[in-house]
Amino acid sequence: MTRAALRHRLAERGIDRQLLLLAPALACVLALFVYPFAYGIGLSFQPAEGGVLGAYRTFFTDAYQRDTIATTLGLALPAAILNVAASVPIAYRMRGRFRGKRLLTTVLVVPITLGTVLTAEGLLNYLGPTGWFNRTLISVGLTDAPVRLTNNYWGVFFSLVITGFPFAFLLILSYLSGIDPTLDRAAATLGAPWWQRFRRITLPLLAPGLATTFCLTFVLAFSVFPSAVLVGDPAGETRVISIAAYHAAYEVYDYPLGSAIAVIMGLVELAVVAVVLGLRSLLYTGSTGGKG
Amino acid sequence: PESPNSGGDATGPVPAKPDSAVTLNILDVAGNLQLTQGMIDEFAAKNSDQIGKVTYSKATAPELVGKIKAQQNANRVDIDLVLTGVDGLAAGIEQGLWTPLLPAYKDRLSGMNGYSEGAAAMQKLAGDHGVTVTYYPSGPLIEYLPAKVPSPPKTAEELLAYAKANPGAVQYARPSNSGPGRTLLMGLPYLLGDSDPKDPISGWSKTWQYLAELNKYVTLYPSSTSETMKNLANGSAKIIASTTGWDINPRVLGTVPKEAQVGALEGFHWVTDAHYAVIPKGVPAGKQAAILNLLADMLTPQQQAKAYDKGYFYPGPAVEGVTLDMAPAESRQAIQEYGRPEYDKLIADHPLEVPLDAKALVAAFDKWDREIGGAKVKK
Amino acid sequence: MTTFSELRLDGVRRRFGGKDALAGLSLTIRRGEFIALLGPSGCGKSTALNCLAGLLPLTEGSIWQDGDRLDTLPPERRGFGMVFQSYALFPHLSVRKNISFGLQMRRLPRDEVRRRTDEAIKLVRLEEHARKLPGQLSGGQQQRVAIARAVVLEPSLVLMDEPLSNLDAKLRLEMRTEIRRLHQSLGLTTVYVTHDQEEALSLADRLVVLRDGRVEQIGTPEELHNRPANRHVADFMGYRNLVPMRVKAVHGDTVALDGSGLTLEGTPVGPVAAGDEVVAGIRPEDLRAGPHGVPVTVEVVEYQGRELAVEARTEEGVALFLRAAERPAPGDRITVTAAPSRVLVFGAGTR
Amino acid sequence: MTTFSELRLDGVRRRFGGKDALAGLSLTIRRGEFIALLGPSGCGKSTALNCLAGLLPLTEGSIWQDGDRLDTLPPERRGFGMVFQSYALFPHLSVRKNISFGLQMRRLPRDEVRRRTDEAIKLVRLEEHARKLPGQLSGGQQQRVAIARAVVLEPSLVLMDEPLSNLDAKLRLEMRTEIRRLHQSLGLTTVYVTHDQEEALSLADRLVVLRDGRVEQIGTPEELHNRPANRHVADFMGYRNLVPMRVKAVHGDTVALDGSGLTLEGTPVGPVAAGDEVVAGIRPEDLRAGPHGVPVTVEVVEYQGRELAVEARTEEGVALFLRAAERPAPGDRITVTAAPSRVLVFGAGTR
Amino acid sequence: MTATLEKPAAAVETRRKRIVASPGAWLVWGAVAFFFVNLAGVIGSVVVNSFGERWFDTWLPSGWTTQWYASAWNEFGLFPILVVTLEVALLVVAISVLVGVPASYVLARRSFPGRRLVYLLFLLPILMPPITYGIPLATVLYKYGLAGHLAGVVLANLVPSIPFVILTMTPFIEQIDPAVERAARMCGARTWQVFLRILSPLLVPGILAASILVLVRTVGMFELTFLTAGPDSQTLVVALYYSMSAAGIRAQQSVDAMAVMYTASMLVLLVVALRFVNPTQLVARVKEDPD
Ligand SMILES: Nc1ncnc2c1ncn2[C@@H]1O[C@H](COP(=O)(O)OP(=O)(O)OP(=O)(O)O)[C@@H](O)[C@H]1O
Ligand SMILES: Nc1ncnc2c1ncn2[C@@H]1O[C@H](COP(=O)(O)OP(=O)(O)OP(=O)(O)O)[C@@H](O)[C@H]1O
Ligand SMILES: [Mg+2]
Ligand SMILES: [Mg+2]
Repeated sequence: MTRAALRHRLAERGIDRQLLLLAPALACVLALFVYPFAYGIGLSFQPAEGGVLGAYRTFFTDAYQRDTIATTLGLALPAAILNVAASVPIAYRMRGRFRGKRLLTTVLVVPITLGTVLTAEGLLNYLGPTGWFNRTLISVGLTDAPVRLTNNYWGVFFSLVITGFPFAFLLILSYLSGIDPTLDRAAATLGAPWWQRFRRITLPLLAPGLATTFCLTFVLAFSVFPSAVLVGDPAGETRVISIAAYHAAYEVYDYPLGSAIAVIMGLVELAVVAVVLGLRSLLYTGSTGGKG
Repeated sequence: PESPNSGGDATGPVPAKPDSAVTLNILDVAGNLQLTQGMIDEFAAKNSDQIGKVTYSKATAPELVGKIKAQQNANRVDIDLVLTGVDGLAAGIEQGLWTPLLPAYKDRLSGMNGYSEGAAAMQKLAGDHGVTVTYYPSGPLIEYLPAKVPSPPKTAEELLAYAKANPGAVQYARPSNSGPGRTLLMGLPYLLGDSDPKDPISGWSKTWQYLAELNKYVTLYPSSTSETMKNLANGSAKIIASTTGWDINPRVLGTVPKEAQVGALEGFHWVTDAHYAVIPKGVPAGKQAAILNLLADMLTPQQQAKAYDKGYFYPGPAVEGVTLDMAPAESRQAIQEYGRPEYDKLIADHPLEVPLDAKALVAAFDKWDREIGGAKVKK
Repeated sequence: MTTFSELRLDGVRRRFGGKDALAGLSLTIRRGEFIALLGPSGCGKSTALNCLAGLLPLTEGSIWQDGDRLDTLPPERRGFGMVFQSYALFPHLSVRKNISFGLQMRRLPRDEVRRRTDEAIKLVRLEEHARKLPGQLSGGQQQRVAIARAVVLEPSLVLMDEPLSNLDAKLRLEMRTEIRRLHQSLGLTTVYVTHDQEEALSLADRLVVLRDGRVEQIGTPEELHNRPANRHVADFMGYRNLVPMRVKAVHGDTVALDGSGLTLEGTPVGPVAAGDEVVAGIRPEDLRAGPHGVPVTVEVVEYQGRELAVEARTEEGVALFLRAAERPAPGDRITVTAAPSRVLVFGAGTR
Repeated sequence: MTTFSELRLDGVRRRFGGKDALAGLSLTIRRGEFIALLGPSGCGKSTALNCLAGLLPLTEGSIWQDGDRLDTLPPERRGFGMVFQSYALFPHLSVRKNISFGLQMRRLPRDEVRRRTDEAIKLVRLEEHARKLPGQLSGGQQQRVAIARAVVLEPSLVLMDEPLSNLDAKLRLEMRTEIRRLHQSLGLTTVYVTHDQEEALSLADRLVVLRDGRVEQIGTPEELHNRPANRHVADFMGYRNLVPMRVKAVHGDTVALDGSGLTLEGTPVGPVAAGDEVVAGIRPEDLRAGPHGVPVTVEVVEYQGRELAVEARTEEGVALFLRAAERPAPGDRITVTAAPSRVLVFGAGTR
Repeated sequence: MTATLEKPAAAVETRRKRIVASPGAWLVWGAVAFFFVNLAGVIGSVVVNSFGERWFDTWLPSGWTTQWYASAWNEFGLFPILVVTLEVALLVVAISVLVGVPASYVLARRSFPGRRLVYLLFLLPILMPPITYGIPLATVLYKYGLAGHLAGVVLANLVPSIPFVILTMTPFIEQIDPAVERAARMCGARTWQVFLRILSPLLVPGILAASILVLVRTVGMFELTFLTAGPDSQTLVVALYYSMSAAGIRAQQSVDAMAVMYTASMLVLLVVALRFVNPTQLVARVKEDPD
């Protein structure tokens, strides 16, 4: 009787044996992520010199290091914003059903498979001074000298767009398809022209999805590393924070500093994500009327 | 299959031969296998009683230390032999990763006595920890297409003047990502007559000033040497930094037109380069025995001749008296077609200098990154 | 807003992938009328409504408002109000903002928006809930918001697509009265889609019965209730007993029938002749247990408050649905009968 | 499967986050009975059903099957069948596999599975559709699959949670008869949840009316229809007119009332005394237009086939719902009256 | 929006009107076309280069050859690498689905104290760049003798994969009517039977979608794989990255050939997968609007 009662009481709170299904995943994350990560944080507090916060002090007192945060944000934020912003109108156009939609979506997804190296090689070939792009521009007469689009900010930016856009697009298309299309029609019958419908109905309902998508693409862009080296200007314009972390850990072998930079990287990223999710929680977050 | 630790204990004396055939896991972080894989394969084939199987893997030098360290921390070293350049070698020495081979096994490596002058100097850098396996004098050289640069600069000043007259035409890759880039960096103090060519921070004032001046006319620093080669080939760069190997091999591969020319700046010193073999601490004695026998074999002139390759590390051999006609036919043919007879004279006429040690080099890179490569954004 | 004296649909046709969802609907709607579109699922009711609203382009035909052609205008310029089956309330806007949305789109002055919104909220008695989000309301309340949102614009025409089908029985009854009240008191013109014949009968001035995209009958509730034009309409209007029979003889206005184990007299709809194979349509409430009738066996008995609903089977095994005042037991044999005026006979021409 | 002679719910309580969704339900279900749980949305009907099924653990109380305690068993070991509101068919399995799923779970021999599945398919007349997936079936057909899936196990108890609420009016009527037929012919014991009083009345042997998790009344359809225990039950049983009035005098079995602009005689439910504030409950069909009655003003008129439904207002502005045979116009003044036996008077004790 | 819903049968008149009425549509499609043209240029230039003999300052290479593929294949011993890549990817997908799906089931269906915390915990590995935890993770894995083998690579790749499966599957499971599970229980099915016979088939599209994404991510995951890979457990992306950045002189074309092979294999995986999964159903199982 009492055991049954206890079981009932726990069950009422939502605790029963089914929760054990969570155990393997939780164990994996704890052992393979939380433990090493905590280890890394611990390491960052044990620099060779400068006391507990020495590694952090080293990072923040050196403008060359500190500026990598701004450099990275300067790349990741615009890239994430562009990826999300460009996905919205395209997904908006594509949410209905039409012939060739599946093909078009598939093609839009292709860049996911490219991988950093091909993207980097391709950008260097294509956008390089004698690549097809500049050749076209010159032969059309738009410019006399080749436009420099690689080994600088733009090269990295384009590679972030190529790898990030399809991802953002897929997510947004998926979120957008979850919004009940009759809402749009209802607004139409109430006299709202298309841009009012978009601005006042679709966009607010899409906002939570936009926030999530933004966070995910931002995270992808923020940890950019290979392409910052390959198509960027890793000493200057595109010296992103992961290059600093890499430099500290693998070139100077200052593991505490490397860990500290990694931790800072994580914190900056979480801060941006928190701001975005915080803004999101101010908005409507309930059902979007999608039909199951 | 064999367990990675077969071949006995990590401690204890190293026998003359392993008790049974071992598996060797070789990690190459310097691109050295291109030169030596043939030697290793041949030795393994001939000595199947010592070496059962060889696995090769490749990595970049910076990652090497982290990986070995992680393995040593865990007491599970599964890399038996590392082929590395100066950078990886030095980093490992500083972190205490390598097994000291000298002077304990000097007698087993008799080939070391035959090192050429430059190679012997490079061997000093390795201290007791590594064995030089290949060597070349490297650079700095400049490379250009004669059609586009009819009268190439002859001195450092002329190079600067040329750059000034043709903004964007002179190019070298970011030194920390590029052999020719770093060779140029290390060669400049000799060219310009700096006070201490071995101290990039306080002894290179002329060099830094020169680089800063040059920087005004350099539009970009690619992240890899191949990028500068490509730019040379397609005409968007007119003069790039190069080395003997980077001159010959890309022309063999077709990345750069055959007709490209190299030039040397007046009064330059060769900044030499070499590849080393090192054994991480924690490798069992049996394996060490096999490796020592392998290294001894690799240092024989017959094997060293393979290092001519297709000019990748021209000339390549680290020991004296290895001539081109000892090399495999393929090598001979490539070098006869794409090599340059004038190299012999250049090597003979110009002094050889060992490169910076790892610490100084990292400092030089850092300074270059901050003050030259990063200067464009600072403004 | 603009009003009109009549709205004319002229051969409106809409095809989906080669199949007609709506095949030539012609209908004239007079101002102030309450029209119900009635028919089984998939018959094209929503298609007709969406064509009218401008949400679906026509394949053929035209729509005229008095003298003006309407079908080329986008929905937002037709000035109609629409109540959707699932309400389609904007989930991120409060009740008040949902209702005022249309007014704001018209760029009316602030004061007027406020005044008219308040009025509409009062009209549907949601004063206490004005600040809530739709997700916090019950079905009936959401329903009222949807109606208020449509009527606050004082549209020349209100379109409703099965607005009651998501509600429970009691609420459905209440909302039905509410809709009728709003229609009367605001003097609206309404087109109402439903598949519930009782709802259509109780609300509409005229009914349009559709089947497979075609109009089967247009008429007043009385006309449809008492004289369905064919057996399909009859089926839909509650003639649950549709029994295949044969005409024995024709006597003036009535005919004598037999077949399926029954013998009956009925009133023909359309011409029939002796010997024709016909279908007799009888409502359960017109088929009563009583003496001097046809013998049937009771199978299922259901209590329905005042009356009992009985399912019985004739000797030939045909199921009949009827009403009884006293409770028979399953298995009882009783006799049933129907007044000839209540038995409709559909000949071949009215199948 | 196991059968039982009775199933006893003993003070079954279920709390959600501190609020009682079901507060002490005690009920004895006899074998072969058809019990309907009736009540407005949110009253705890589904909670009760889920507790019985074992899908929700109880907070308090117990469930006994003859002498065995049942509430500690998981649902799969109670051997009950259940029909869900949205059918909950397995969308990836064919009709046949849906139906045979339970038999396979019991690890019955192949032959028997096949035989019993075939029987069940035949029972619900889906022979032609056995290979289709649920998504290819109409609502009524899905409904029948759901029923077949539940009854093929010959469960000792069948639970149904608003199984008809997703169907359209005509189909609902047909399926209702179907369910009753199955119950009778298979000799099942059934607990049926609905919010439609007509459905409950027509199907059940006994009704349990719930409100806010509490039992308001248990009784036969006739008892509930004619003698609802209080005004809430009355409201639910179709007493749409619930008018606050005052008792003028008590004469034996009937009382004289006035108030809200009406003067009436009625039958008290529970003790009342002169001067009491009471509520008079009258069904629309018992309040008839006729001479010698109370004058009211017609507001809305709805056609309902045979009759007209009228909403009128008394002089004091109280809304009344009644039936009329002839069509009055909105604004007409008519007089209404009701038989005293049809006017139920609920005193303070039966609120 | 209606422009895209247009059916061919629609009257010519309305159709013309709509096309004229939406310059926005032209702009959007124009932008998409521009993106594709440039994307094609990017991919095309790599493919062309990988087949080119030498390609200097011209529109196209001066000759064609497949030798770069042969040399890349041989130099890197691609066959065993491809096998390892496939093994790693499939193992990671299988394990993360096996571990992740039950967890997402609990997260989707149940509310229990600490649910949000658990959810956050699963979110973190995705939000953190692999570099931040890769090094300590490798150290830990080496410590327990797991790194340097397939096992270590698989374990390291599980870190972002399991959370990824959980995050994509949770909304998916939420959209399956819980009544279906209850119905199965009422039919006498045990928990595992419910999972095996009812839930798994219903979740197939979601599992496939998640698997593909995990597969693509795993095949493309450089940092974690590199840090934990041993000599016999390198994957394609690690080899590719070496070919690009390791010391030594390599023909650009040969690197391009590697990249093309890498992309081609990913593309095959993706195209095969997209046959089973609708890409718009990543976060929500939506029915497309019928009109
Ligand atoms: N899982 C739950 N968590 C919290 N509250 C719940 C839960 N399930 C039901 N309730 C609450 O319990 C009460 C009874 O719910 P129940 O579903 O039994 O009502 P119902 O009579 O079946 O209503 P309906 O006719 O709408 O289905 C409601 O107030 C409901 O909000
Ligand atoms: N976008 C579409 N594409 C193809 N066929 C469609 C489309 N919309 C509707 N149809 C078809 O047109 C016919 C009429 O559909 P409609 O929605 O008008 O029916 P309805 O009478 O409203 O039915 P319900 O009562 O089920 O809502 C149906 O056969 C339907 O399948
Ligand atoms: Mg419809
Ligand atoms: Mg319920």
